[in-house]
Amino acid sequence: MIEGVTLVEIMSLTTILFFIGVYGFLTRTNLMAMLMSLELMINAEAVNFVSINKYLSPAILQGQIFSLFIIALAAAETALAVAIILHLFRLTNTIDVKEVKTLKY
Amino acid sequence: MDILSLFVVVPVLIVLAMVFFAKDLKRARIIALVGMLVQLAMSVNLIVKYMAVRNGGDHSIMLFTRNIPWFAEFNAHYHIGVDGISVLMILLTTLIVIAGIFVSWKIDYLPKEFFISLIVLASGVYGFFISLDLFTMFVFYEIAVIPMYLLIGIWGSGPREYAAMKLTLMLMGASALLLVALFGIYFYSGMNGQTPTFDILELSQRQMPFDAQKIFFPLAFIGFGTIGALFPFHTWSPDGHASAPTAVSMLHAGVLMKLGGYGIFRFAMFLMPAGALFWQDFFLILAVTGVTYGALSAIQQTDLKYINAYSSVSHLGLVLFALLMINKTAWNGAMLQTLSHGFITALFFALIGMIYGRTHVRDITKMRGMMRIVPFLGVGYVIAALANLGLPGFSGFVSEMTIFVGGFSNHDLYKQALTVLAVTSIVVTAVYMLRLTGRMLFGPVTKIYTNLPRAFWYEKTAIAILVVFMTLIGTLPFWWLQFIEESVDNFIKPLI
Amino acid sequence: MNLDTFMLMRDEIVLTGILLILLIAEVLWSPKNKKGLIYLGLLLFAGYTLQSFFSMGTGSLFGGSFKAYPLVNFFKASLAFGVMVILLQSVEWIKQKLLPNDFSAEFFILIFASLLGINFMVSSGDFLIFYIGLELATMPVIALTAFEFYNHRSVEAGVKYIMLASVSSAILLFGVSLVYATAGSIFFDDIKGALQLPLLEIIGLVMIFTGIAFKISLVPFHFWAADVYEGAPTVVSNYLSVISKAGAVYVLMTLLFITFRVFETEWNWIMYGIAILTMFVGNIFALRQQNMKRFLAFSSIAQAGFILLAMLSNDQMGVKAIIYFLLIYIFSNIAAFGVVHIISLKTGKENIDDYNGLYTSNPKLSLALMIALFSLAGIPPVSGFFAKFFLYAAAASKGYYVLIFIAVLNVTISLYYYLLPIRAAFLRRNEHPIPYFKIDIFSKIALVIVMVGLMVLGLYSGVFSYISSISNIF
Amino acid sequence: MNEFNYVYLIPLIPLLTFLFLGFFAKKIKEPISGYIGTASLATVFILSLYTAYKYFFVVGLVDGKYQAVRVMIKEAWLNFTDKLAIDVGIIIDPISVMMLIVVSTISFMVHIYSLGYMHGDNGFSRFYAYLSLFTFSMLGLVLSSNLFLIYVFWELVGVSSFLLIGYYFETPSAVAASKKAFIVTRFADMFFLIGILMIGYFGQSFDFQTLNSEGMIEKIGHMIANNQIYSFMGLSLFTWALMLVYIGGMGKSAMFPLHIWLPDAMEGPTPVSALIHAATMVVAGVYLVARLFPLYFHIEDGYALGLVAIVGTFSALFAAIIALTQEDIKRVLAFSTMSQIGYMMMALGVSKYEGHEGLGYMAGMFHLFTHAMFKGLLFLGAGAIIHAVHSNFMDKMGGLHKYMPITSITFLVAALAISGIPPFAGFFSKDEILTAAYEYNKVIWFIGFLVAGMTAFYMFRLYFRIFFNKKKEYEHAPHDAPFSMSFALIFLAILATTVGFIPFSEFVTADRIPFQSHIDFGDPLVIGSILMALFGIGIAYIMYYKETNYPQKLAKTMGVGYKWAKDKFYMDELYIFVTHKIIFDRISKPIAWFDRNVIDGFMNLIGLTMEKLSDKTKGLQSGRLQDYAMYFIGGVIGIIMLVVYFK
Repeated sequence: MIEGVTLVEIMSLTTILFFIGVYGFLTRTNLMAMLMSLELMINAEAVNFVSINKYLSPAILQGQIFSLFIIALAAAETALAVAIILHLFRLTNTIDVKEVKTLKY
Repeated sequence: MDILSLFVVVPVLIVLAMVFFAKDLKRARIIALVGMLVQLAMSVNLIVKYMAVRNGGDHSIMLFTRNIPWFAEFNAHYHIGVDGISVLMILLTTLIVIAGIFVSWKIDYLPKEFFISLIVLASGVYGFFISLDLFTMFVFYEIAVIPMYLLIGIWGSGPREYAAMKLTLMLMGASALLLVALFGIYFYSGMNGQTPTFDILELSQRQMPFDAQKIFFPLAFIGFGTIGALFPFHTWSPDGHASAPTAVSMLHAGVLMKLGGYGIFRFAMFLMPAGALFWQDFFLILAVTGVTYGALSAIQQTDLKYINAYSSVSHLGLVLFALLMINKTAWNGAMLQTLSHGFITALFFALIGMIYGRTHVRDITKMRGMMRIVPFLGVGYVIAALANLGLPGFSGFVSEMTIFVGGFSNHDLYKQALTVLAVTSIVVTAVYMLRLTGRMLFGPVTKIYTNLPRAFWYEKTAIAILVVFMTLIGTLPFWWLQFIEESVDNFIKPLI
Repeated sequence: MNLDTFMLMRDEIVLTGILLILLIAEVLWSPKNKKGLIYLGLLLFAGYTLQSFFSMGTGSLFGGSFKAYPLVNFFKASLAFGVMVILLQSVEWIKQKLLPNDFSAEFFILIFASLLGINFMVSSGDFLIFYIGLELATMPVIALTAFEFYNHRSVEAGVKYIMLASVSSAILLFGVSLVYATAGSIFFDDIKGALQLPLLEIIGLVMIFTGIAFKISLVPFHFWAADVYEGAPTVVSNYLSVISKAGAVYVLMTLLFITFRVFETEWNWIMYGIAILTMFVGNIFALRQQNMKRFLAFSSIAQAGFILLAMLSNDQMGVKAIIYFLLIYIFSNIAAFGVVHIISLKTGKENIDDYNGLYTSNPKLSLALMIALFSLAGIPPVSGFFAKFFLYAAAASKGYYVLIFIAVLNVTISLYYYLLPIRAAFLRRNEHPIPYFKIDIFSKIALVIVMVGLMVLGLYSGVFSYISSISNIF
Repeated sequence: MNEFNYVYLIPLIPLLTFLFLGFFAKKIKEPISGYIGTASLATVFILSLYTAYKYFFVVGLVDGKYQAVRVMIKEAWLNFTDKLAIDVGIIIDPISVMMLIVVSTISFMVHIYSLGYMHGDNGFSRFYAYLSLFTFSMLGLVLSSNLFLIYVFWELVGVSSFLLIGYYFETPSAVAASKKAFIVTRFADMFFLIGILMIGYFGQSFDFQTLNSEGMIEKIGHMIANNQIYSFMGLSLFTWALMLVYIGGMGKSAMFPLHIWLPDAMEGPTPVSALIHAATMVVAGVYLVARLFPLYFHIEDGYALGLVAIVGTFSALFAAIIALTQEDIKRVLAFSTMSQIGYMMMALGVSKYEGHEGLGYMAGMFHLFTHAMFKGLLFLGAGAIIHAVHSNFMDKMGGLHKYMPITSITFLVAALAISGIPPFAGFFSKDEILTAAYEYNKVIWFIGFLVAGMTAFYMFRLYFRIFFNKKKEYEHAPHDAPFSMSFALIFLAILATTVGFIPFSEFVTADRIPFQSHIDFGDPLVIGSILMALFGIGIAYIMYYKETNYPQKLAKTMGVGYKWAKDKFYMDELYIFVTHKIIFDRISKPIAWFDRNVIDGFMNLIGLTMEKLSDKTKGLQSGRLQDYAMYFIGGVIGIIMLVVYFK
């Protein structure tokens, strides 16, 4: 609960953050950068949960716990993604997403 | 085990026996033949029992019924039973399959698989003819259709893959329409808070709303009509027949295409009488078009099988035509025609197969004087041709005449005029049949074919079976009609 | 809460136990004879599968976060059974490809973990468990997708999968947060009562739906599927197309039918459109595929479209139809993929043309392929027919005749391409077909099991009756 | 009446013979099968005679009227409705008994004759089987008690004719002729069938006795009067039905314009031509009209009967003109047959119903009877000639009288008979026809009169050119036919001379009540027709007895007319044009094309479209991750928009 700041404002912020992530994901050509955009999206949600919890139902900590799990899972996801991207790099010497198109049609 | 289920079970047993014991052609065909002879014995037994029960005064609409819940939650039952028409259809099926086995006596490529597919197909047909439940019916219908793909695709000739694919897709597309109609019937039967049902006897007691019938009848009609070569959904049939191996053409044209008319008779019209009356005039035009159109197309064909395929379009068009005329006489005729065409066309395809097996040509312009070279087959062909063009003494005559009289006894000038149109087909039929015999059987012998082998015993057997029954229908129509009439009486009730 | 109630999640506990045992065994096992580890994994999982069929009762745990009821128990058992068959099929592959790299135990662990995730997902009573389950179900499979890390295609599939899966789960999460904001709870039961359907909530619901739709590969969220199925090892594609999809379908079903039931009217026509789109796109794309795996991927997309038919019914009829269909679908798809897998493993050939004349050299395998494809196409007496029939029935019960009509037309289209491999195997005559090879015993068992299943499940209505009897989840 | 219960044996015996010979055609050697066939026909012949005797002299005449006797064999053989059915039954009345005699006599003679004629042919047994089949069908036809049953045998007769014309099935022209015969008659049969359907619909019966009964005629008349039967072009449909039935008869009886098959049918063995295409089958149309005569006469004042008269008269003239010019002896006979049948039709057409007014009917039947004898004889004679000369053409013949006296004399008898010279049979019947026609319409009479002269002319043209005229060189010296053939010739010659004295009107009349009729030689009509015949013979004698150049001169003078007549007025060409150019090329071919390309093409198009669509859309699955993500996000947003918009 931050004085003077309403939930709407926070959620607007997170929504903007989320869509920045989406935009980044759609436009970056570097896989790592895309991964970072993904982090943005997920973080926006984490913030969402915490703030919604705090503002609307502070008695039950559902949202906050949720965001903890989100952080943990995001980390796992990123780790896995990086691992796979590394393999890709080893095989093709590039992490440009535009080059990832062997499988198509 | 009741005597009807055996008709489905025995083929399955044959298939199993084949899987385990048929190592080569010899054993495969023996197993198939013995199995089908058992079926024949059962068919005859069924007829005898049927007559006994009927003579005993049992006039219920279906006999030997058995009703086992299948998907009980869905109220889908395995409900079987027979009336006169199904009894005859079963006999027809059995005979044609037996003839088919004889015709395929020397099949060389994958014989075991061939007979298995053939018998699976047959079991589907049997199931279709005995089912009294739309669900059961549909299951058997599809079982009957699918082996065609393999049979044509593997053992066919010419563009067999294309033909097989086309046939399967068109028939399956048609069955798709049928399925929609099926659901319509099913769910509308539950309108008044009753449990929805697939059981046709029960369904006939319930009134389906007229608006629903209007929608679902054409679906069912086209669905069944496609397999009955309804114009313009018949194009699978020429290609399919042309490519199919002999026994398959026989079975297909002889039995499988009959599912169409039978289905319309047994299910579509019976359950949706108001829809049938509403659509009658429209579909009549299609049917009559099919009759004349098929016949006229046949004139131009030079491939034996195409001729016969178009002839089937024409003759089965008559079945649909008769069914749409909606009176007892026409329906009697439709059922007779169904039987009659079964034997005639099977005979045709058998002969075509035998001739093709010798000459490797099906083009009638390329062979002449076959009568001199293979007299037995030649005579058979002449008989088939004469029967096909409706010569008295053979089955074609009685059935077609019944249809025409039936069509004409409608008190409606429109239908009478259409009947007259349909009658013209008898001339056109004569034209193409005689053109065929004249070109192929008669005339001076084509040199390269002078040393062809004469008919073998198994070929003669196959032909004899078919000719005998064709003649039996043609000379003793009253015997066959006694089965048909009572059944038609029951099934036409909702319509008139 | 006492210990007994914990037995409601016996499945999960046992599976976790197996996971741990395998982890430990992996460490302790003598490096020379890792083969034993495979059998251990199989054996343990067989035990799990067996126990999963014994009923576990009804109830909920953790204040409603975890729910168990007969249908979900049955569903889990079916999934376990499916995984068991997939494992049997993969033994040979593990031996050939994974054992040399000493990855065999990891394979089991990852698969089990994923299954565990799905189990949690389908049993979840709130969005948290659901989300965790979803991620747990997804991430091990992504790892498996890229398991052949020396293979460019496999890795590419992995990249595509993880990036898109992350996006989808991010969107799902965003949706969950919106629903949380409007309903004030993440528990399904609470949400159900609190739904008011303001705009925000609808947006949230749509986002949640898309997250799940991604897993089911509904159009237009399906694009990953074909690429990933093709790139991933066949066993993994199999798992993806069957188990993970089935799990997601189940969740979607419970969410739509129970939690978001108020939303029904708005939903139905969206589902209507998506169903048509999915069927058409799946079919149209499948038409021209040469690669069997890719082909099956599109086929499974189309199948997902059919499932939506029953989703429209929104009642017990739909539940029965969906569960029954999923069960049959598991069998049919596993069978199809199984055959593809065996051939691909033995000969490295995956294209339809390579199958030309297969029947002459490998009749039994071809037969299995045929039955599997017939089942997928819905041709009696193979059980796929009955499964599809009930799907249509479910839609028809609500009067969606036009939709059924479109669906059956699609079945006809699909029949065309399902017949293509059959055509290759049976109709085409080939001088040099794929030579005869012996199938390993495990794959054989697996194939026999699914074949028997395919033939029996439809003709024998007991299974359907059982499903009906437990299908009242409302 | 049970006296006639045995009559079913009459058609049954030939049927059994056919089946026996048909099945064992291979096994039975040449003379045996002939003997079997002949023996069975002998039985039939005797039975027929017995029946005739019994009917006409013992039981038939009750209260001064010949009663029709019906023997039911199988009721409702093919049941259509409660009222309509094909009952297999035998009707015995004057005309059927008369036909019985005709058919069995000629058939018996042909059987005997063929023993010699077909000697050495390798299809000998097959030939006899076919003959038996034909005899069965023809006997069945004449005995049928049911309109539909007559159609049954009508078709069977047609098919036996088809088989016999195409007996030499390795000769393309024979095959073509058989096909033509069958299809043309089939075409006519179609109208017949439609007519039957209409009669059945309006009359609610197919049974002859019911149809011909007064009650029925009254009922139909009532319906027409009350407009209960639609009318078309001013005529009620029932009249149309009768006309359609008559078209069926026209087909079988080779009336213009459906006659084109008959000349070609001469491709068959000559005994067959004698049996089928001269004496029996071709008069089926006449018989049919006679059978339904009460209906024809009474319904709408006999309008349909007028058509019969006109068609008959025209055909008589038309065929006679063509016959004047033909070179092939069998074709001359064929056209002569057509002409004579036209005569019979004319006779029926001009007839009234009751008593002496029904003279035409009686005369027509009488002519049918006598014609069968002398035309059969002519054909058998022609067969003997062809047998001897190995050619059909007159210019290959000449001076044969010396070589073949028996043939020549019997031929002369027949020619005199057909020309209507007393006391030969043809005179009596022809004369009565002309008398009847005179009473009806002078124009018709005059045409008939003219035709009588033409007939005499072309018959003697034929006779003189074959047996006298210039002697030709023959490879083998022609000689009279063997005994079996000569026997038949002589037997028929005797009949042709004597049957004219039968008091026919005491047996066969329209209302079945006998009356007296006798020829008055003082009547100018009679004298006129005799003179006309003699005139024709005289011209023929002048032109052809010796070789002269009159014929060429005459042909030149006639110019185009001669050529047209010789080319049969191009009827064949017209038919070929209509069938091949119009029906085959303009209707059938486009339909076949339409089927293959449009209808089938449409089905294929669906498939092609799918494949095209599949190919065109493959770009969607571009393989690019970000595209996929884009679609994904787009999908989400799109759905949200839709939901929001529609909510």
